[in-house]
Amino acid sequence: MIGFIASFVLSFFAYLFLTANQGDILGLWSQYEMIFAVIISLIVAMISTKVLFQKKRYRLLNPLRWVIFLFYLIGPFFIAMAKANIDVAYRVITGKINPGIVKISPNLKSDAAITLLANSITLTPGTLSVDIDESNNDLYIHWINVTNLKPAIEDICGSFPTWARRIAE
Amino acid sequence: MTVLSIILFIFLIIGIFFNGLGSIGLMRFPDVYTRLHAATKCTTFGSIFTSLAVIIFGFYFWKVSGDSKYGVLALHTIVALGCLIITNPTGAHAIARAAHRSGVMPKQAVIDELKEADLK
Amino acid sequence: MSLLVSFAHIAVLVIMIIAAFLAVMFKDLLPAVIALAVVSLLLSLEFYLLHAPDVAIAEAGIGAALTMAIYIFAIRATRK
Amino acid sequence: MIGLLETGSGYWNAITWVIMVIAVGAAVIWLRNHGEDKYKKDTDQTKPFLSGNPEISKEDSHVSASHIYWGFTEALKHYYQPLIKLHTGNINDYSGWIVLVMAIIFIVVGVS
Amino acid sequence: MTQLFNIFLITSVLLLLFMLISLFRLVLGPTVPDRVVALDTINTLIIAGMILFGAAMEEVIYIDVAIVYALLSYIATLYIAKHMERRSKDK
Amino acid sequence: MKNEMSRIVRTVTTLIYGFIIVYGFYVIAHGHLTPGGGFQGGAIAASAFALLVVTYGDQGVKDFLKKDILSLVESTGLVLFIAFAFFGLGVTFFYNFMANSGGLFGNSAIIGINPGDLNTGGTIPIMNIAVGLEVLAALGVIILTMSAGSKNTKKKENS
Amino acid sequence: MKKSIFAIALVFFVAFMIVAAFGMRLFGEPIISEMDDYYIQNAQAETGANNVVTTIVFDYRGFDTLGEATVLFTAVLGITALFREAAK
Amino acid sequence: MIGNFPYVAVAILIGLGFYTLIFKKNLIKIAIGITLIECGANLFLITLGYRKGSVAPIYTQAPEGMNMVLPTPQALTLTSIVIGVATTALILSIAMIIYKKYGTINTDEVRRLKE
Amino acid sequence: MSSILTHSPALVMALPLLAAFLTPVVGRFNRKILGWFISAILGLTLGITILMAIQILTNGSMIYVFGGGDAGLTLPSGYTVPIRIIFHIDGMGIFMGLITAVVSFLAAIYSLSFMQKESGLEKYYALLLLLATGMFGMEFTGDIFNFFVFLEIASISSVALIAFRSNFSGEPAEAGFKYMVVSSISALMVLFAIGLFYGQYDVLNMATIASVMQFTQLDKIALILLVTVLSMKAGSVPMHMWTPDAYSEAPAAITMVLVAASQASLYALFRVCFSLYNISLNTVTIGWIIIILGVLSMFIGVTMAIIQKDIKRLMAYHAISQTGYMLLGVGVGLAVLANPVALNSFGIKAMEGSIFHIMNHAMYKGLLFLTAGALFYRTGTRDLNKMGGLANNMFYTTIFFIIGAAAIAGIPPFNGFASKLMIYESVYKFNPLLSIIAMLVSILTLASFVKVFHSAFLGPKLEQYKKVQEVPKSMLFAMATLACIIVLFGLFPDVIVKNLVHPAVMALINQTNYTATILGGI
Repeated sequence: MIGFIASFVLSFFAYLFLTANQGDILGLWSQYEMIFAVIISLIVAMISTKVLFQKKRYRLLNPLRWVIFLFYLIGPFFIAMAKANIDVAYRVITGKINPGIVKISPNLKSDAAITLLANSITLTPGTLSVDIDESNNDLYIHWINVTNLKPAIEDICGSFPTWARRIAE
Repeated sequence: MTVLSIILFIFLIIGIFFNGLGSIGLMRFPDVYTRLHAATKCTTFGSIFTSLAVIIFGFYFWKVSGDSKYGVLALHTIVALGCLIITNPTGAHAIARAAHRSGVMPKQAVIDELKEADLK
Repeated sequence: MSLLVSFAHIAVLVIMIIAAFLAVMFKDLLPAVIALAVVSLLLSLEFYLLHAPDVAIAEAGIGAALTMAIYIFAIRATRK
Repeated sequence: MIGLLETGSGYWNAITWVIMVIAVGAAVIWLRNHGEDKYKKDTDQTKPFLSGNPEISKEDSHVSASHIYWGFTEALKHYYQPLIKLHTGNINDYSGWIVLVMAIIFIVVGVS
Repeated sequence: MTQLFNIFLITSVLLLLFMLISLFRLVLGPTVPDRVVALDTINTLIIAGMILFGAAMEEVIYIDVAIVYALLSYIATLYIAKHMERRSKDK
Repeated sequence: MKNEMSRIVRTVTTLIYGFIIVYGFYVIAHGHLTPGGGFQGGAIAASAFALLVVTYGDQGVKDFLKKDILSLVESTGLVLFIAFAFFGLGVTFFYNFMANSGGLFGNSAIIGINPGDLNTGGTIPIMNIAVGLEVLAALGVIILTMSAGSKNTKKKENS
Repeated sequence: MKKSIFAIALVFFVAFMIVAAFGMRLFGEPIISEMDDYYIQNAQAETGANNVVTTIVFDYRGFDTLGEATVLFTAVLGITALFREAAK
Repeated sequence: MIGNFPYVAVAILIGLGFYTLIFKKNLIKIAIGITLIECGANLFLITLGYRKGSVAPIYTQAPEGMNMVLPTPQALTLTSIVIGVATTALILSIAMIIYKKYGTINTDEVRRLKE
Repeated sequence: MSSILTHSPALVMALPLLAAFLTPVVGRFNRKILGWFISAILGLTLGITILMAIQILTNGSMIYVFGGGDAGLTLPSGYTVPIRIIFHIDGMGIFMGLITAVVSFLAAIYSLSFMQKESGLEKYYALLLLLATGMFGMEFTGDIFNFFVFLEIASISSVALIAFRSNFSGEPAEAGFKYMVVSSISALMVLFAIGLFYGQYDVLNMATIASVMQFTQLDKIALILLVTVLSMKAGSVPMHMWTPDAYSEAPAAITMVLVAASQASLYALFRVCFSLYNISLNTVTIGWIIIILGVLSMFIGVTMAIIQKDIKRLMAYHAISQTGYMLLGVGVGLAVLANPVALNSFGIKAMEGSIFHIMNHAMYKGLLFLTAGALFYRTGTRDLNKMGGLANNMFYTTIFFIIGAAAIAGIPPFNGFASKLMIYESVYKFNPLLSIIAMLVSILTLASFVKVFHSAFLGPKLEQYKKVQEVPKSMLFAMATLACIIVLFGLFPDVIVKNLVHPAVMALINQTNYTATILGGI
């Protein structure tokens, strides 16, 4: 039931975000838009609750986590990404690479956290998550410039695991 | 040249630069994984900047002219950008994993721990 | 402005023809289907440039995911 | 008159034809009944005479379908062989023929 | 005003050129994953290009097409990736 | 062997699945205002089903999608579509009897360029929804059937 | 032999197509547009929808759309019939 | 500058499609050929509707004071695209069934029906 | 009543469609009444079609504007082109519509017993309804894009029906694939031709295109594309190879409908040549092209038929050969279209003959395929070599086969003779050689049916067919209806020719009438 309401609210806001335009309500939506939003959100909630909350974990519904996520996205993540791109630019131009696939154990439990970490890794300096060990969430990472054959987590992803833990666990 | 156009200009230049770098990296690098580095990171980053230019443009004109269509432009661009940021690295991960499992090994690799790992 | 648009048309069409040529010429089926996806992608972009967003969405929705999916199903079912 | 069909240069009436057929048939039957019936059943008269050979059984004497026009197809061998060769059953050829006919008609119409 | 639109247009035409460069990877790519990477790159470039074209033509409703691509191109990639995994497993 | 993709892909799928369907319904509902309509929205929503099929495999997807329900939805959409065509039979087949009538979807559009109002278009939005349901369900059935069929193939080879 | 004939025919066919392409009116300059002008001018007033394409698809040429939905339905029927289980 | 190049592109696409149909010996390749011809036909229709310096035929938040492109071909193409996907799905399903029964998808061997 | 009559063109399309959409639902609840439900719907459709036929033959063409403010109002005020889809049913259209209605109704009746053992029946019946709808649409529509849509519906549903039996063996799937490829090509070329028309004149209504046509180079190309692909769909040599495959692998009832479907394509070909282009564009050349296609079809079809061993394949080749007759007659009519003297002296007669032949062919070829299906139903094989002696057990089937064979071979007094005689005599005036070839083909037809009759029905009782019985009643009913129609048409051909065929021919020839119905004036 929590899942149904949560997916209803989520799809309701997603729909409203898409349809923001002129209208009476807050100057952005008209009343028909609202009615439609409710109907469509009900349908979508019926379809997608099972998928969205298949493990019945509702920890991510806390809005505080979202605020932290936004902050993370704009702050550390964006800076790391900019660095990554300058790094790749350097490598594209010079062609100096020293690649390899290494393994790290971030010790994250939840799916969302590991996904966030993996995607962050993919978008940041010289690293690309290739595979994941489903049993203990170890990540196998393609590192474009291997400096250390048994790297520590900080070498590769900096402070990301802490952020991921804070946001999604 | 207003401030706005200068900002847009800078953003677009950055976007173009990184997008171009992505394509060139796609050509220059030796194997799939390194190419994925170039393609995913650079094109995503470049697209973020070009889209940011459009978003800033949209918000600015929304505020100036009050015409809701510029607001819609900005909001929808945000949606597109969000989808891009979520899906692109995941797609790259899927390709890398599939490539490794289908037997495409990284060239010039100093270490390959995945090869020994033997995941199911 | 119109010169640039014409240039965009030509570029898109040329890329599309090259991709179609590849789709025909690749021996393996999977690369051929990938090239077909590129053709569909560029066709959608061309529709977009020709001011037909309705059709572009249809081509995007069908060409990006569904056509790909059914081709992959067929290839998987008919592999040696 | 009902049943009278104009066929370009003449006329055709099925009902008259049926009446004619019935009349002629009646006449034939009438003539046949007036003939002399010398045949007697279950004697040698009704048995076929195959140059003295024994009569083969009915099952064996039934000519199967692929042998019926053997002589005809044999005589027209030079016509049939290329014709059968054209019917390859290959889907590429099907589309090829379409394009070929299209091209020929293009040329014919273009010339004329 | 029109100057701004022209900037967007020039940028998007440049993106088309990069697309042409990426296409060479599709032609050359020795393995299937290389080609998929090319497809992915072209996808991203097209999404960026569509957004820019939409802004350049001052037509806000055109952005919807870009959203569709951003959402759906991922599915095609997944299908190919899964097929490649499967194929290797069967051998 | 589990027939599903890696954990990262699965998580992203759960996130994006709902949004694709919301977007599909947005395209359907705003078909008479923005680019899109029944086919496009239906195709987008059906792509979401394709996404589920690819991530969870055709066994895992059985928990979320039922082919029977989909084919029922398909028939419903088509019957709804042809029914609204029939309702116009007082004048002609396919007559748009709801346009400009003031009722449901009956507001008149402002002539010229405007941001648009959802409550216009007469039977058009309803037909959009009907076609959207039909296309969504039809493409979903196609995906599910072909996915199941592609798996069976190998067993009976060379029969 | 047969293949070369088909190849020549294909070349002729494409050549005619290209001739036709050059015989078309110029790209982007329709000469007559009476029907489409009707749609553009009257669609909003007659049906109350803003999107002219949707207006054509669902109102002016709604019957085509019915046929086209039917095609999809037919294809679904055909595919499910093809993959059905054999009779007991 | 552009001339009638889009129409030429259409002709080339259709020619490539027919080439695939005639010379490629794989049933799935044949399906690809049909898809290519269909792309050509769709592109042709949309190209016919283009009017230089116009915008899409949608009144919602369009730029002011511009012509609109012809809407009819877009409606037609929508129809033809959905028909195309139905055709492709059916043709590929039949190819799958053929492989199931015959064990091959080479056109030289898929010809039990001949003469 | 009058409102039903006004809306009958819409009803005739919408009823089978609605039933088809409901069929999966109905089939889930009750599988037994399914067949009767479909038969009732198709019977109703037949009734409406007959009503329409009476209306059209007494009052002239019928117009239905979909979605317009008035069903008869074609043009919006102040504009010279129609903007909505228009159904435009004239004598020729309703002629074909009657054939379609009769054939699909009988196919449904026949399937009641014939398909009993199959699974997936609700899909079968829904597809049958959709095929009928597609054919109706092709015949009634006055809008060229609408024609394309219905062509696709007819093709896709026929493909699905041809491949319906593929759960037993691979051959039906192969035939379906071949048919699908060629029909996709034809549909796409039709679409391309539509694009050519649209690009020049910006209209989609056929009558309007005909009235504004300027016969440019592009119109020629469109004509060529249309003529080629439509004659291919009708099954003319050398593009006929799909025909035997498709006809022989489909279930028998469907084969009968497929014959009618390919004749709908033939109808479209005539419509394009006569109504769309008429006299102005190279009628002699196009006429001769059609004649040559026809003669080739006649001759190669029949000679290939003689050597076949599969009974349905043999009949399929005969279908090709009979299509040749129709092409020949109409080709002669087209070749002399610009010459009023010749047209009046023999052109109209030739066309009447060949259009009468369309109906006759649908009837007797339907009957023959149904008898072949009856044989297959009881013996389980289509191979003539394995049959024999069936006349002992299947009396009625034998009678019906004799009637059908006599009709196709042109033996008086059956209907095939009447139409063939008309073709011979009028074509003889045009070119004696063609007429002689036609007669020769007729003789060869008779010869090959003697072969079928001999090997399937005559001969001693075979061991494996000792227990064979007569087929069930619904199958007999369908065959008996067709046989009655054949005999009646054979006995009173003049009634049909005068009341049905002549208006159809006149509707084809008279282009000004066709355009004036839509555009008004004149």
